[in-house]
Amino acid sequence: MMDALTFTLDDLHVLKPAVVLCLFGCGILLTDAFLVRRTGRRWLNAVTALAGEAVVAVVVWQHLGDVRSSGAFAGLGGSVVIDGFGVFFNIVFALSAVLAVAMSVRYMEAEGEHRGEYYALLLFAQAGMSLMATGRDLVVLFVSLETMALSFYVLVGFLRSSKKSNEAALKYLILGAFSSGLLVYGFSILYGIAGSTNLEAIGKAVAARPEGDWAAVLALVTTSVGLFFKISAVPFHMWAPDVYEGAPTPTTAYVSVASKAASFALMIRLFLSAYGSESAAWMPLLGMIALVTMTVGNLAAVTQSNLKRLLAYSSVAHAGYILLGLVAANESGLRGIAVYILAYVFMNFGAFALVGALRRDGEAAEELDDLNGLFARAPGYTILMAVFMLSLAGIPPMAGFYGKWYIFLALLREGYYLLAVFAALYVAVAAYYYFRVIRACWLTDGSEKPALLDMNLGTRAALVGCGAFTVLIGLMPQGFLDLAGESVLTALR
Amino acid sequence: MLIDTAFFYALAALVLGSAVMTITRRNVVYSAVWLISTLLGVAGLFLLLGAEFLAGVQVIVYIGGIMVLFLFVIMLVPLQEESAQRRFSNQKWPALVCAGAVSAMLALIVVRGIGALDHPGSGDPLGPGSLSENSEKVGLVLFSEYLLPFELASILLLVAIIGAIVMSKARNRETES
Amino acid sequence: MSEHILSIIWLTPLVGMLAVMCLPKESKDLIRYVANGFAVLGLLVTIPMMRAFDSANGDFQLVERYDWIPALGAQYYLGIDGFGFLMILLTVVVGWLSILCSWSSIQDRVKEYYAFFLFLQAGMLGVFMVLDVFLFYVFWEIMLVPMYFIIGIWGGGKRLYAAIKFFLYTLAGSVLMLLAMLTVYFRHFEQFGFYSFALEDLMRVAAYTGPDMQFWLFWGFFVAFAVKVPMFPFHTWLPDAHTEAPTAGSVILAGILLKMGLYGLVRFAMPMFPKGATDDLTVQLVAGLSIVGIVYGALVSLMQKDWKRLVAYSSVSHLGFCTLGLIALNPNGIAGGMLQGLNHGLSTPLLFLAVGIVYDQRHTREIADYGGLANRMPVYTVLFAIALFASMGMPGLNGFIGEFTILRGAFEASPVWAGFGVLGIVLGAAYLLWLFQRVMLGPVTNPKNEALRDMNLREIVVMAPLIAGCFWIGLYPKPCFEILEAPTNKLVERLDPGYFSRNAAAASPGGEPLAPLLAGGAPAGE
Amino acid sequence: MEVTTTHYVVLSTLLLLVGVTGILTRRNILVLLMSVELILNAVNINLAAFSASQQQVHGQVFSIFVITVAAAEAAVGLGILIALFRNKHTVHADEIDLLRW
Amino acid sequence: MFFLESIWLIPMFPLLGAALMLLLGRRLDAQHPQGPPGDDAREAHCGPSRGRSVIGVLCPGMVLVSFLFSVGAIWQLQGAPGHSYEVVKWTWLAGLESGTAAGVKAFTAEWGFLLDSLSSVMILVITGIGFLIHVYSVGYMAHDGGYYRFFGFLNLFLFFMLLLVLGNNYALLFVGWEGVGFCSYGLIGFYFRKQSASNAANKAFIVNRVGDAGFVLGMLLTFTTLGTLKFTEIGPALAAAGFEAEHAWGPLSLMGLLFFVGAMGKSAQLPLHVWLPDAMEGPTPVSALIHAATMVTAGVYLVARSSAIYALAPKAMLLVAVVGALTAIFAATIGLVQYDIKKVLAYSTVSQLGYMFLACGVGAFWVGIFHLYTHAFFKALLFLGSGSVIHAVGGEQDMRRMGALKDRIPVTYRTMLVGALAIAGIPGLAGFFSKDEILWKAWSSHHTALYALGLITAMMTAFYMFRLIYMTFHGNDRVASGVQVHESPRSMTIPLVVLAAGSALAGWIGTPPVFGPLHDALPSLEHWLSTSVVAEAAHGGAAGEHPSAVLEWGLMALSVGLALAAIWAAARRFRGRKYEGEPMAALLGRPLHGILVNKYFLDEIYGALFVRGAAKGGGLRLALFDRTVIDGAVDRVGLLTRVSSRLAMFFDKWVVDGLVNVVGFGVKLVSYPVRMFQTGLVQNYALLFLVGVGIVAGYYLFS
Repeated sequence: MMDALTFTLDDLHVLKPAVVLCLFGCGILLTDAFLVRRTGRRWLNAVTALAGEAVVAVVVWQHLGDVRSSGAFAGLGGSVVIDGFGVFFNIVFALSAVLAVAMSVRYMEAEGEHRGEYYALLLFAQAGMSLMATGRDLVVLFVSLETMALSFYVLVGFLRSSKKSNEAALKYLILGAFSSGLLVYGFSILYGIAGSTNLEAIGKAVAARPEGDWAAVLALVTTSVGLFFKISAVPFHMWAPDVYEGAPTPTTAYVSVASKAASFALMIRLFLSAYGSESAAWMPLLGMIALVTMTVGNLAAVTQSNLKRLLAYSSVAHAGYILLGLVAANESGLRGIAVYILAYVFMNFGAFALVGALRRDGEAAEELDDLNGLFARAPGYTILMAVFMLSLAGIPPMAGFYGKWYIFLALLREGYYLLAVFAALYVAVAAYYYFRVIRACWLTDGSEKPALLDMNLGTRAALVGCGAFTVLIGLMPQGFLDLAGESVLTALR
Repeated sequence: MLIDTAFFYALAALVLGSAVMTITRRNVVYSAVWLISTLLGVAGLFLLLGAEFLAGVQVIVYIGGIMVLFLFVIMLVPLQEESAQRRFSNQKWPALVCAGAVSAMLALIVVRGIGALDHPGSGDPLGPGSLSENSEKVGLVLFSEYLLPFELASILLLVAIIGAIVMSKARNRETES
Repeated sequence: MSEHILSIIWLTPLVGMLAVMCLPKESKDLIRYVANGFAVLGLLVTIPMMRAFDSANGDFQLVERYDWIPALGAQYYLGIDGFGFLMILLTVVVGWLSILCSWSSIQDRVKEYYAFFLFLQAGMLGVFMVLDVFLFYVFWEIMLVPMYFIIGIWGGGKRLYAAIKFFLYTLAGSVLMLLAMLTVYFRHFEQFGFYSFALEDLMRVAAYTGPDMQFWLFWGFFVAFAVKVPMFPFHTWLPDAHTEAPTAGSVILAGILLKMGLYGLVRFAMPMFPKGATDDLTVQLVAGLSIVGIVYGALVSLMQKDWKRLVAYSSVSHLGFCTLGLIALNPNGIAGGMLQGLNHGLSTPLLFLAVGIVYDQRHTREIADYGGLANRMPVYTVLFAIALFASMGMPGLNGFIGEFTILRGAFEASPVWAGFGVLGIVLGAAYLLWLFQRVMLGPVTNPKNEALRDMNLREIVVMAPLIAGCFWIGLYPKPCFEILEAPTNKLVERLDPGYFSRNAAAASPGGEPLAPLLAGGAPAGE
Repeated sequence: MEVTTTHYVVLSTLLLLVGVTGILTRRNILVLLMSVELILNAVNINLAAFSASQQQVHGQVFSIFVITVAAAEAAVGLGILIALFRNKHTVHADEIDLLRW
Repeated sequence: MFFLESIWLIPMFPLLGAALMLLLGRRLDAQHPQGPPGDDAREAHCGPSRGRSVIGVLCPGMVLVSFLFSVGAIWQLQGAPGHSYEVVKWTWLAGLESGTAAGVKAFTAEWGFLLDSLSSVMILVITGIGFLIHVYSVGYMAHDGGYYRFFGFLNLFLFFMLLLVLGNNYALLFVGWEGVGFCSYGLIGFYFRKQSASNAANKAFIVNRVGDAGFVLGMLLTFTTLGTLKFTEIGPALAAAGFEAEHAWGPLSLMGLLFFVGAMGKSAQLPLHVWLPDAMEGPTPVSALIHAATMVTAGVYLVARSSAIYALAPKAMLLVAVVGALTAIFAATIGLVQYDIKKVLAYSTVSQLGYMFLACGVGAFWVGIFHLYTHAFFKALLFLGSGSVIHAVGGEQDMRRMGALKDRIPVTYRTMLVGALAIAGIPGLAGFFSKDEILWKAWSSHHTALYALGLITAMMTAFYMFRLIYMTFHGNDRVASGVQVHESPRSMTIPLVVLAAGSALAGWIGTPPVFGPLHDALPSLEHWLSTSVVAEAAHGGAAGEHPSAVLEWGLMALSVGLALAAIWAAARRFRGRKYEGEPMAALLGRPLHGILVNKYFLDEIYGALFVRGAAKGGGLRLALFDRTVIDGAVDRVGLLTRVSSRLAMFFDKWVVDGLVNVVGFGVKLVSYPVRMFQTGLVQNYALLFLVGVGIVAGYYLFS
């Protein structure tokens, strides 16, 4: 146990991403309060946030270099460890944050809720997530998780005057609190088992326990339901559609991608390190949950008419696919998770960005029919939409294909043929509702009062960027696969 | 020892009893009051477990902070028609059944796990009168091992503050600009 | 140049697509000219391929091989043998004609139309030349997308339904193929310690895979291809797609897309899992389904009141012949199957083009709305009759060559199959002649038909190459067989090692000694 | 007649369930939030008990953080509640169902 | 050897003619004032235009050229070794190696032309008679639309027919085989605006397809057993494989059977004869050329071609003989009661074809060919004659509306009389020799029953032919008023005369041995054909020993006597006295007559079962058939086909597709309840959450 109040530069180096984010977050609060609010140029906050992300990018780049050169390195007595896994997820978070910020400016303006706190919260949430991915200590994990969660509660409810937004926030908060209560209850049991809050120690302790020890089971049950909630696995998914619909669209995208990614990071970490020895106990369960999740997500999406809800259900289904990677829990499975999440960032943000930009005289237009005849008004973006949908459906050579590809491979490797067949056939089901979107914007003619795309530079950049990456990853996936690969190798330990 | 046992059961009864009262009172104010008593009971348990500092925090933060917050909000909510309203939601019976079932399961797990969590020397808490030590130990651990969470907690609270402000502040023309 | 010829071939239409996309969408004629130009160009760039191709060589030629995704072991790996060669030729020709034939029939969203069409063209060409299974899957899937749009945007009344049905059917089939693919891929990794999708690498896996596993893997692939072919129980997407698609779409569907199923079988499914393909259950099942398809398709077309639907079902019947040939697993069966695929790719597009010509004027596909067209459109009648008899299997036209060779192969495998197969010939005559009678013969009953004009030059130009092809293959198919011979024999040798030497050994003393048949085949006689 | 850690665990589990029941059955969102507090207190009991049985204070520190989180959640929760109340004039959980299906 | 080397040209001339017609025909014919083709009304009474006369010279010219080439080739053939000469152009069907009983053989067929004694006879008949009929048509079709179409098809037909007989392998033979089928389809449906015509055309083609199926299978079996499709290699292959005569059903018998199925279709044998009578919908020259002289005899040619195989397959031969004999008498009986002059001839053709198969069946292949050859003359003559009659009485075909024409169209009368005598088997005329030879062979090969059938048929033939003659040319004038009967133009009568001469003399090349010196003096077709056709089948026929000449003379006398008797009978009933009522019915008795008039209801049965019969002969119909037929007439598909394809469609719509749609529908259906969970009430969510906890906990507890 190290001496009190010693905090070295190494520790700082490890913490850099979180620190930078917090600093910029506070910076935004201050500048917003004292400078920006006077000028009324709220987009400056966005610029500041992006600057913060730039710095983070540099830091993460450093980390990547260090990890590549000299492997993982820990700080703060091993309560935070930077390894390929953490770096990868930091990248994911940074990407999603950038996209979210870029999308937000116009959207929040249009909604009349364009305030500095919004961006600050985005950054704080990211800080929490980055620590979720890198932390190795129950307390760190718990507090960072809550930081993320709380920020999201607020972000979801940020449209204060919108009933839907309030409602979504409240539901999210109540259920979130409920779930994190269970989660932390499990944490407490874990602490009771190990007498330490450090994951590795816990892992050892659990492993030392007899097979299927009930204390461990209790911890496993409570923590896993907590996490299932976060990744919106069935039957803990109920919040997702409502929150996704009610929240401001950029936030929806952010929640659906980043928080899910973070929760998966935590989950993988927990299941592989803490419960690694119990894998026989949880794999079948995860398998069932994944199957049910895919089923419910896909089926519910089929008849959905609200775009955001449709995407919400689809994201539930995607969670199921990603979970399958953890079920297989072999190299290709985890690789699949990483690739899947990376691709998911771009395709999902892209889709949401387009949905978010869709407005009919100022009102957000979020129904499927609002897309009708989009091809006539914005052919370019219609093509992008098609790209995103194809990618979500997992049609090669789009980015989304590779994740599924790895997942299937992982399942077949472990001999889960039935699961694989189901997962594969659900691709066809999913294709059906993704093509409903394509059909709406390509094949059906618009109404006399069509919804228009209301975007600014940021939104456009985000859209084009997402499209470009979705296709690029599809055609030239090598680099991305390597990146994902690195994360896996460390996680597998 | 016997004293402790007696105290434990007494406090346990208090905690559970007032917890039940908390969730059954029609009037929110009563609920709040009962909650306070629950929290006090828990604080007592902390003392019993030799966590004086924690007990202090419990009393100050919770009863001093959170409950006040609650009471503030309760003031905002018109109580008169509130008290006229139904107390429980339509799903109370299925909910109770499920809760019962789940509790049975959890209880089963816990019972099967009896002893699993008992460590040698468990039950004999750090002796009384060691308050200063306790807070010192807590302080040391808090500022060494848990430095990061501690810092992070500040961010957490900052988020909470922002959230509370953003949410509870009425929209005024100023925000539109 | 010459070592990149295959890339050039499939990239040409892609470039064309980009070019079209750059044009302003108002200037329709410009778009049409550009698109047709690239289509013709696509035709021309195959000339070097034809000159470079050596039909005697059974191995893959004009190979291009570069790493694409080392992490997966996926490569940009192109190459053709006889099968691919013929299919590519068919594709460029039919593709060009279908682009040409939509000149006047497509009036709205012209730009998108041609862009999609060229994209589709590129995708199809890719399918026929890739030797990397992963890349194959990519082409296989991506090519569905433009077809979906072509049916969905420019199709007939039930186009939305037809389009999505087409897409989902094929997708559902191909995801199973993906699973099978991955299994082989992984087994290869286990066996040889490195990841690869190259066809020949994966083919080596068969040696280490048990019959049962091969059986399932084969069916994993087979379902995907059977849907595309389409084989009997998987065929119902076809009538809808054919009927609703615009003329050019139907032409492409009938002419090329259906052939992908056959091609996939001979290129991937059968060589990769010989035990699966030769498994008794597989053979019986596939042959049974093919025969059912032949008879069934014919019977159903007998009942159709919709012209295009009738032709669509006739495709089911014809393709049944092809699969029957393939599953006969002997040289004539396989070569005949592929050749018949080619023939069907020449004659059925003719029928669809014919429908299109009158459809553009009358906007109805109901057979009952026509009748006595021979009085008004003699040229049209003659050409239609040629197409009709070609697909009916009239000797001297291409259909007969294919069917006869297939029947030969089938008969060799089991006379009973051939016995059922000839039923198709009889019924084929029945429904086609009846169609001809109802549409062309008799007096002009419907006054609307009085106004019909005979074919104009462009339409004749569109049909001429196909008709020429029909006659050419009908009268002098030798070149085709020469092209098909090497790969076919190679395939047979793989499926049924010692096929040639064994039969030669079984020869009665009367049978004169045979020259060595192919590199793989042992010199026969002893 | 020794009070073991298990006693505390059982107690906390019961408290947890009371909290859960509260969340499930009460209509008033304020009470729901209180129930959340109950759950977190259950956790705290656990942590304190374990830290006692482990002869170390980490558990207590942990529970300090839990309390912090509890405070934060309460604050945000109440804030959101106020915003909602401002728009909908209700604090009843079963009267907010704009988002459904 | 010029002609021999250029035998491949023989078919090409007609092909050239056809091609010219296809390309220029319309333009040439266009000069002829006309509306849409086939519109007779506008055609009437306008002399042939220049364009038409060009066509009228061109097309027969082509045939004439190839006739000359044939003569030349045959002349040179006598010098050729084994009276056989082969010209191979290029490999056509280049199939791959495939395992056969004779080892791995490439499944190939060439564009190769084989002229041997057998095909020589055929091409003479085809080109010779073909030419005459072309000439005849020039006059006959003068007033019809689609002149060029007619001649184009006619030339094309000759091309395919020549290809059929000159092809050096079965596959190429099959090309011609199908080709002639196609042309007959086109020519039967020449008046395509008439429903009945196009129906008949379809019927002809489809019924033939049934036979073709057999043919194809036969070819496949042949290749499998012998490893070749080339005629010249069949014999050696048989020898090499060392086949013995099969007395059970073996591969050879099966081959024979399958080929015969093909022959049944083409040569209208039972039960596939139904299309031929309907085929009379075509213009009369077509009936004469295709449906009497040449195409329909292709079946006989095929059997003769395969004589080597049949010789080793007695079972198959017996079948051929029996079917032949039955067809002969069956058709003859129907012919007894027909009133349509062409129908009578059609049935007589079917019956005569039966004769030919009878001959082949009893092992006398050359006799079959011989009869084919003589029959070509007199049947063509009779058809053309009937055409001339019809032409004369203004398109009337019903003999009940003719009569007493013999003085008004004398040439036609006399020539037709010759033909009738010939077919009736009056000694000295062509028919006599061939028919008697057949009967004799049947007898001498101990098929007494078949002989009896043949004899009766011969008698009936004589009867209905003279019934035709008498009803048409004698008796009272029943021609519809207003029609001025006129003799046909030269272009039509000259061919009649030539053919009459042929029918009178053609027989003398096949005189029976009992004619002694005369036989030796005259050229012998038997001897000529012996190089290409098995002389006598191995099976229990009169191979070696020759029964007594007395017996042969006796049988000859018997058949002649019976023929004369039949003619006398016909004369008694139909000559001179006014024609009224139903003499045949009186003769045969109502029920039998009814059956015959309805052709044993075969058309109706087929119609009911498979395809709605094309032309319905008048007379009584049974209600049952009416229903099925009328019912069938709705979509014109017969019961069996209709039901099965309805079933198929139903299956398609509701089972296959239904399944898919059900899946799709099911997905949607499930989708709603799944969404129903999303009540929007947060506590429901929490409850479900708790249930989830319960499930997870339960999983660990109870597993």
